[in-house]
Amino acid sequence: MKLVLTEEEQFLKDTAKSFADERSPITHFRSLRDHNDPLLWDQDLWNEMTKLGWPGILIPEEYGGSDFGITGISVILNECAKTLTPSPLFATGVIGAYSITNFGTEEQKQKYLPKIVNGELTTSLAIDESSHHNPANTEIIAKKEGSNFIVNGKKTFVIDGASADLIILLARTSGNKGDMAGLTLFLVNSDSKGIDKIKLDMADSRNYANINFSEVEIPDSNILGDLETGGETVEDILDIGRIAMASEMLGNAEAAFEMTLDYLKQRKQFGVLIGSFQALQHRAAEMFCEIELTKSSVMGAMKAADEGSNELQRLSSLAKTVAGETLHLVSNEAVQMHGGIGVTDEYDIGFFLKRARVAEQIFGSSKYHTERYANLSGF
Amino acid sequence: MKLVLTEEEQFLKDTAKSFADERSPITHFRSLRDHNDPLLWDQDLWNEMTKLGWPGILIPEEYGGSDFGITGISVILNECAKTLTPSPLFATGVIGAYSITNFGTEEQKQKYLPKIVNGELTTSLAIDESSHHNPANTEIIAKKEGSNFIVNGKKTFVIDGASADLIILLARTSGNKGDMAGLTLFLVNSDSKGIDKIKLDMADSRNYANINFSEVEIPDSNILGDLETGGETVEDILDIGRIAMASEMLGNAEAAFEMTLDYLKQRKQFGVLIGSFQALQHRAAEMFCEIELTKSSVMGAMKAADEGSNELQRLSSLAKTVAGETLHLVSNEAVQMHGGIGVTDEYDIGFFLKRARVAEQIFGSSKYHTERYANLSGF
Amino acid sequence: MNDLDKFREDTKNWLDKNCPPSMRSGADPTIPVDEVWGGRNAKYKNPESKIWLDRMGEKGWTMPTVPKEYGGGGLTKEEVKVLNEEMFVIGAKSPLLSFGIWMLAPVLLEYGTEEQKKEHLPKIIKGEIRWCQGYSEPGSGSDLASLATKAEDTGDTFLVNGQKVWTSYADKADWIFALVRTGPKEPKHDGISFLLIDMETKGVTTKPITLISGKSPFCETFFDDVEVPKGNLIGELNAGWTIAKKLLQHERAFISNFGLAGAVAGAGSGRDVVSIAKKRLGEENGKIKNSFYRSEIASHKIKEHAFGLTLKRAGDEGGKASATASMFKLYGTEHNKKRHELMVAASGVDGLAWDGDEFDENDKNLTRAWLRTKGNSIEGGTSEVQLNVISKRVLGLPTQ
Amino acid sequence: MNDLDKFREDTKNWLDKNCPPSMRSGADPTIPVDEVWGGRNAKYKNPESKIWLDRMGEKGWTMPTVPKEYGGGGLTKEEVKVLNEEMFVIGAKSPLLSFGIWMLAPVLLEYGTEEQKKEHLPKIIKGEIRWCQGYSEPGSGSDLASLATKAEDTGDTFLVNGQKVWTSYADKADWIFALVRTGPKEPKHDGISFLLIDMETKGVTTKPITLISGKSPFCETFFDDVEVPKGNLIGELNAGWTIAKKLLQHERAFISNFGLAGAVAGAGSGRDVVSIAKKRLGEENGKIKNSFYRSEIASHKIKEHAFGLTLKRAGDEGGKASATASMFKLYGTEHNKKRHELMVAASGVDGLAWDGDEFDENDKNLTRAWLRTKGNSIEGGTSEVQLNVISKRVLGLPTQ
Repeated sequence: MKLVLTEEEQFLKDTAKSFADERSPITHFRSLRDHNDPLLWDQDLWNEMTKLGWPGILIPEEYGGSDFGITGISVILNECAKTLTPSPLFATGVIGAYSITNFGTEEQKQKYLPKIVNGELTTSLAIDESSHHNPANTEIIAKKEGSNFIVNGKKTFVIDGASADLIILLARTSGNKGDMAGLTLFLVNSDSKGIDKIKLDMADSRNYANINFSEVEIPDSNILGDLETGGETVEDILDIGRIAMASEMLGNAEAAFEMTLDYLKQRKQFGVLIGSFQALQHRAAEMFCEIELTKSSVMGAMKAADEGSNELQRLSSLAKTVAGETLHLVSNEAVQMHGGIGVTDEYDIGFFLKRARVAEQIFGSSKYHTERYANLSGF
Repeated sequence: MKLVLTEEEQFLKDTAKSFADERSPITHFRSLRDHNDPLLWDQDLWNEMTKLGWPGILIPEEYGGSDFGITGISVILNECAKTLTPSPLFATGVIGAYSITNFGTEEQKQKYLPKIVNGELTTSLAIDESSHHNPANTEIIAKKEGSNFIVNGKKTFVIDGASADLIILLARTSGNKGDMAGLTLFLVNSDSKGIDKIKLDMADSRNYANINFSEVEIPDSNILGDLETGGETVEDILDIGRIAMASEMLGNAEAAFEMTLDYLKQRKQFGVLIGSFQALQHRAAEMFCEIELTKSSVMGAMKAADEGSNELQRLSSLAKTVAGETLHLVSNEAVQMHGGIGVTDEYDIGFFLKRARVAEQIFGSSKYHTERYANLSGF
Repeated sequence: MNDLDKFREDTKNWLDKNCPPSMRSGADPTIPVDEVWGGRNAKYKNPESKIWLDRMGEKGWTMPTVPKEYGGGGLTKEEVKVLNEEMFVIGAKSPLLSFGIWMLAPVLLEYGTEEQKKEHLPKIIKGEIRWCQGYSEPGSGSDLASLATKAEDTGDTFLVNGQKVWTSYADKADWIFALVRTGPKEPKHDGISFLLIDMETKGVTTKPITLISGKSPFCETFFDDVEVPKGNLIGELNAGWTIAKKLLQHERAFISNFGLAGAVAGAGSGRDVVSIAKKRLGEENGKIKNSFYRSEIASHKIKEHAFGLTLKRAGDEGGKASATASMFKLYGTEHNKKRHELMVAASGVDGLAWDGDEFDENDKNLTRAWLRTKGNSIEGGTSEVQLNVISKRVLGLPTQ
Repeated sequence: MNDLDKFREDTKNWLDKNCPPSMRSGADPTIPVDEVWGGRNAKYKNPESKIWLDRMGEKGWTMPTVPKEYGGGGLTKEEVKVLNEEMFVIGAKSPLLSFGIWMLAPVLLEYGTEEQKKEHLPKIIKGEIRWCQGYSEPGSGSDLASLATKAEDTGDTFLVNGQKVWTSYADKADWIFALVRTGPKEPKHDGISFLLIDMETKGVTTKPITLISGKSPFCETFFDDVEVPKGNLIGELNAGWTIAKKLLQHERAFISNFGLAGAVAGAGSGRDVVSIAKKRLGEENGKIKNSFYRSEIASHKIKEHAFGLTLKRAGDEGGKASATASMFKLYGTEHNKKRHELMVAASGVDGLAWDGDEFDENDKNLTRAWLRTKGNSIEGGTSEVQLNVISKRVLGLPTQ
C-alpha cells in the first residue's frame, strides 16, 4: 500500500479544485442558505458535476461509471469541502453508488446505477433513530406480509433525506435493539405511499430530514443484499462513508486553516502582524502537524478501501476519529484567531465551525470511533 | 466555610517556610540521597520538627498535642514540600496521629499519642498489595486464633515502612477481594516476630518498604476502631491523607513553577531573556491558573476536613485529582523549559519530576480519584 | 429602636405598598415579563414594569448610594444592605438593567463636573435615558487604544467622524459614551478623550450585527460629521485612556462570572452536561453509560468545581480581585466554551438543531448558546490578551 | 550471468566464509554481544566482533558507496542493495556503529580536501578511529550559533580554549569534530569554523554527565590551550555554520524516528502500554478493565497509528523530508514522552522502581527510559525550536 495519489487521482483532485474555486466559492453556499433554498444544493451545479462524471466514480464502466475508486471520489469531496460546496455527491455518489454496486442484484444495478451516473437519481441512507449514531440500535421493524414488508416508524437525521429519490433503509427483520444481527437493508422509493419527509433546519444549513414511515409497503425484490445480513452490509457501506466524510472534514480543516493563516499574515495589532506573535505561531504549527496526521490517516483509509485491506474497519475508524478531532481543534482555533469578526455571520469562518460539529456526528463521533478502534484492536 | 487561612494557620505556614528554607534546603535532600541514607530522612531534623510541635498538630491537648487541625498540618507539609524536605511527618504526624486520635481506644491513645508528640514513635500505613492503590483489593487475611489474629502475606509500597515503629495494617477478617466490607485495621509493632521490612529503592528516593508478614500474631486489643469496619475507617484516614498529600503536591508544583519562572527571567537565548518569548509566557500563565485552582481545591478540602463537612470525600478526591494533574503538568513543563540542564542529575528540577510521579500514585492516582469523584457525584 | 431598625421598618412598608404584585416572586406566570432597560423609547408589555421603575427611580433606589442631589438614594452601606435584604424577602425584581448604572455613573461620579453629574445622573437613575458604550472599532480589536474615530475641535463643538463596533443595544440606546481621538499627534494612548454623544444628533446611525449564533444585541455605530457640544467631554482632554482602563477592568470581572453562573444556573434545569449525557447517551447504575464521554465529563466537572472554589476563595480573600481578574476572565470563558462543547457533543445531532418544529426548544437554544460562547473569549479582552496580562503583570515575565 | 548476479554470488560466498557464526542470526545466546564502536581503545567481549569489523572494514563495506581510494567499497547503488539483501538473508549484524560514518564522513566527502579525505576516511571506515561531536556549549542551548569556544590563529596552529557539552561518548572517542569561533568580530553565524581535534592532544579533558535517568553517554569536554594543526580545518575559515546546519538536519531526522521505532519495538514485547495496562489494571472481555485509562490509551494509540502512517506517507512521497523533519522531530519525541508517561502510569508504583531486588528488571528499565525521554524533546533542537521552524519556514508566518 503506497500512501500517494496515482496520477489519475491527482488529476481528479486538481479538476475538483478548479471546479470548486471557480463554480462554487463559499458565496454559493451562503446564497443558498440566505435564500432558505429548499434543497440547499443547486440543480445546475449538480448537472455540471454529473457532466464531470462524479456521481459515477464508484460505478463500474458497464453501467456507465468510471470505476475510479474510493480514493478518487474522496479527493473530489476533499476539494469541494474546502469551499463548502453543497451537493448530493456524498449521499449519492458515495453511499448510493457504493451500496448498489457492491450489494445490489443485477436487476437493481441496471435499474439504478445508470440513473445515478446521469444525475437523474439521488439517494439517501436512513439508519439512525435517535440523536447518536448507532446502527445496532435500530428499532424500526420491517414486518413480512406476503411478498411485501410493512414498515412503520421514524428515521432521524437522514443526509439529503429532504430531496433524495431513493431511500436505503435499515430496518429490523428479527432480533432486538442492540443486536447487529437481524437487520436488513431495503431500497425504498421516496415517493412511496406512507412516506413523510420533514426537512430539518440544522446549524450547518445542509440537506437533512427526519422521515416517517407509515404502513409503507416494500416488495421482497427491494431487499439490498441479503435478508438479515444488513448489519454487516451497512457497516461496510458506513465504513466507506466514514472515509469519504473524513476526507471532506480534512478539506474543511485545510480550508479553515488556510483562511486563518492568511488572516494572521494580514491583520495588524499593536503595530505588527498578529502572525508574528509566537504563541499564535506555535498554535498554528501544532495545527499544521494535526492536519498532516489527518492527511495520512485519510490516505491510509482510502487506499485500504481500494485495496480491500483487512485493516479497513480500523482505518475507517482511525480516519473518522482523527479528522473529527483535527477539525474540532482547527474550527475552534480559526474562530478565536479571527477575533471579533470570526463570530459574525458576515464572515465565512463561522460556517466551518457549524459544518465541523455536524460532520463530527455523521456516522459516529470521534468518541464512538475511538471506542470502536479500541474494540477492533483488542484492548 | 471560609477559604482563607486563620491567623494561627498562617503563622504555622510562615514558620514552616522559614524552617524549610533555613534548615532544609534542597541540598539536604540531595545529600541524603547521594549518601544512600538508610532512613532517607534525618533524625536531627525530625527532632527539630518535634520541638516545633509538628507531630502533635492533629493530637488533642490532653495527650500533649496542639489540636491545630488538618489545615494546620497541611500547610506545614505544603511548605516543607517546596524544598523536598524529607521527614516522617506525613506518615506519622498526619496518618498515625489522625488514626489513633480518631479511632483509637483510650488505652491506645495513652500508649501511642504522647510518643508521637515527642517524636519517639513513627508510624506507617500498610494498605496496598499490588501496584495500584485500591483498599478494596486487600487479600491479606487476619485469621482469628484464640485472642489473637494471625497474619500472613505481603504489603507493598508502605510509606516510611522501612523505618516506622508502628504499622497500621489493613487486613481482611471476612469477605473477598473487591469488598470494602470485612476489613479490619490493626496496630502492629514493627519489630514483632515474623515481620520483614524490605526497603524499596524508588525514583523519588523516599522511605518506602515492602513488608512481609509471616505468622505474625496480633492480640485482639490491637484492633484499631471496630472489627469489620476497617473499610470505612481506612477511607476516612485515607481521605485525610489525600488532602495532606495534595497540599504537599501543591507545594512541589509551586516550587517547581517558581524555579522555572526564575530561570525564564535569567536565561538568555538569541540575545534575549527566554521569559520574553510569548509562547513560554502563555504556557507559564496557564500553569499559574492551574496552580491557583489547585490552591483553592486544597483549601476547600482542608477546611471541609476541619469542619466535618459531608463534602469531605468528594473534596478529597477533587484535591488529589487537581493537585496530581497540576503537578504532572508543571513538573513536565519545568524540565522542558529548563532545557538541557533540566535533565541533568546535577540540577534540582528533576527531583520534582520524580517526586511528582510517586506522589501522584500515593493513595490513588488522578484517574482513580476522577472516577471516585464521578461515583460520589452520582454520574 | 435604632435608626437602622427604623429604616428597615419604613423600607418594608414602602415596598409593601409600592412594589406591584407582578414584580415580586410568586407573580402570575401568565403576565408577560419585561427586560427593563428604560430610555426614551422604552415599551412595556406589563404596565407594572413601568410603575415599579418610576417608583424606585423617584426614590433614587436604582443607585441607592448615590447622593440625593444627583437623584440617588443617599443611603449608607448599611442601609443598602437592609434594602437588598428586604427586596430579597419579597423576591422583588430588579427595576432596571442599565449600562448607565453599571458603567457610566461611576465614571461621572469620579470624573464629571458638578454640572455633568446634575445633568446626567438623575436621568440614568430614573431610567429616562438609556446608554450604550462606544469603544471598539473595526480595526482596533485587542489593540483598543489604536482607535481612529476622531473628534475635531471646531470652536464650540467637537466634530466627530468614524465608526464604532460591538456597541451593545446601540439601536435602542439614547446616548452613547465613546472613546474618541482628540490628539491625533500625541502618542496613541495620550490622544484619547471620553465623550458623551446624544444619538439623536444628526449624523449618528446604527446597524445591527448578526452573529454566528443568530441575531445579537451588538451594532455598528457610524458617526458622520456629528456635532457634539464641548461640555460633553468627561475629564481632561486627551486623558480618556485612564477612564477607559478602569471601565475595562470592571467589564472583565463582569464577564468572568459567565462560566460559573451558567453552570450553576444549568444544574438541575436539565441544561447541564450530566443530565444531557444521561438522557441522550443512557444511564447504567446511575452512571453515564458511555465510558468515553463519562471520563471527559468527569474531568470537566472537576475543573468546574475547582474553578468555583477559586471564585469563592477570591471573594473570601477580598480585595485582590484586580490581580486575578484576568485569570477569571480567561478561565471562565474558556471553561464555558468547553462546557457548551460537551453539552453539544452529548446531545448528538439534536445539539446542532437550528430551527423548526422537529427540534425541542432547549436543543435549539443550546445550539445558539454554544455558538455564542465563542465570542466570550474574544469580547472584553481576548484570552490571548489575558494570558499576556498574567504573564507580564502577575508573573513579571520580561518584555522582549 | 550479468554483473549484478555475479556480484551477488561473490558476495554470498564471501559472507559465507567471512561472517563469523556469532555475528549471524541464530547465534549462541551465551556468547556476549558487543556494541561495536571501534576506536583506539576498543575492547571486545567476543573476539569475533573484532574479526567481523576488520574483514568488513578491509573491504570498505562499512561504507560501501565510498570510492575505494578513500577506503570505501566503491560499490554502485544496485550492488549495495544486493549486499544488504545478502546480509539480511543470513541475519548478519552491522559490524560498526559510528558517528564518523553517520555524520563526519558525508561532511568530509563534500567539504574535505583530497588530503583530508585520504587521511580520515579509511580510518573511519575500518573503525580505527572513533569520533564524537562537539557542538553544544553550556551557554548556548537552542542558540547553537552563540558558541564561545574560540580557536585563535597563532600561525601554524589554532589555539583552542573553551568547553563543549552533550558530547556523546567523548570519554571513549579518539577524535572530535567541533564547531569553534574563529571570527570573534564577525556576525555570530559568520565567525564559526569546523575543526577536527585529536583528543589525545594536550589540554583536552572530558567528564561524564549523569542524567536524571542515571548514567549517560554524554560528557562535558574541556579545551585548555589545545594546539590544533591548521590542516585540520574543514571547509573555508568562518564557513562552518553551513556545514553545521546540514548536520543538524540530519540529526533531527535521526531522532524523530525514536518515538515510532520504540512503539514498534515495544509492541508484543510486553513493553507496550496496552500489555502493561491489561496486566496491571486488569482485563475484562479482552478490554482494559479501567475505562478511564482505556479511553486515554485508545486516544494515544490512534495518534500513534496516525503518526506511523505519516512517516510512511513521507517515505512514499520521497524527497520532501527536509520540509517536514521538524514535524517528525517534534511529534516523535513528544509522542514518545506521552507513551512513556502512560506506561509509567499504567504500571502504578512499579513504574517508578529505581533499583533493588524487589522490582522487576523491566520496571526498573521503564522508569529510567521514561526519564530519558524527557531529554529527547530538548536535544537535537527543542520542541520549541521545531515549532518556530514550522511556523516560519513551513507556514511562512512573519517575524516580528
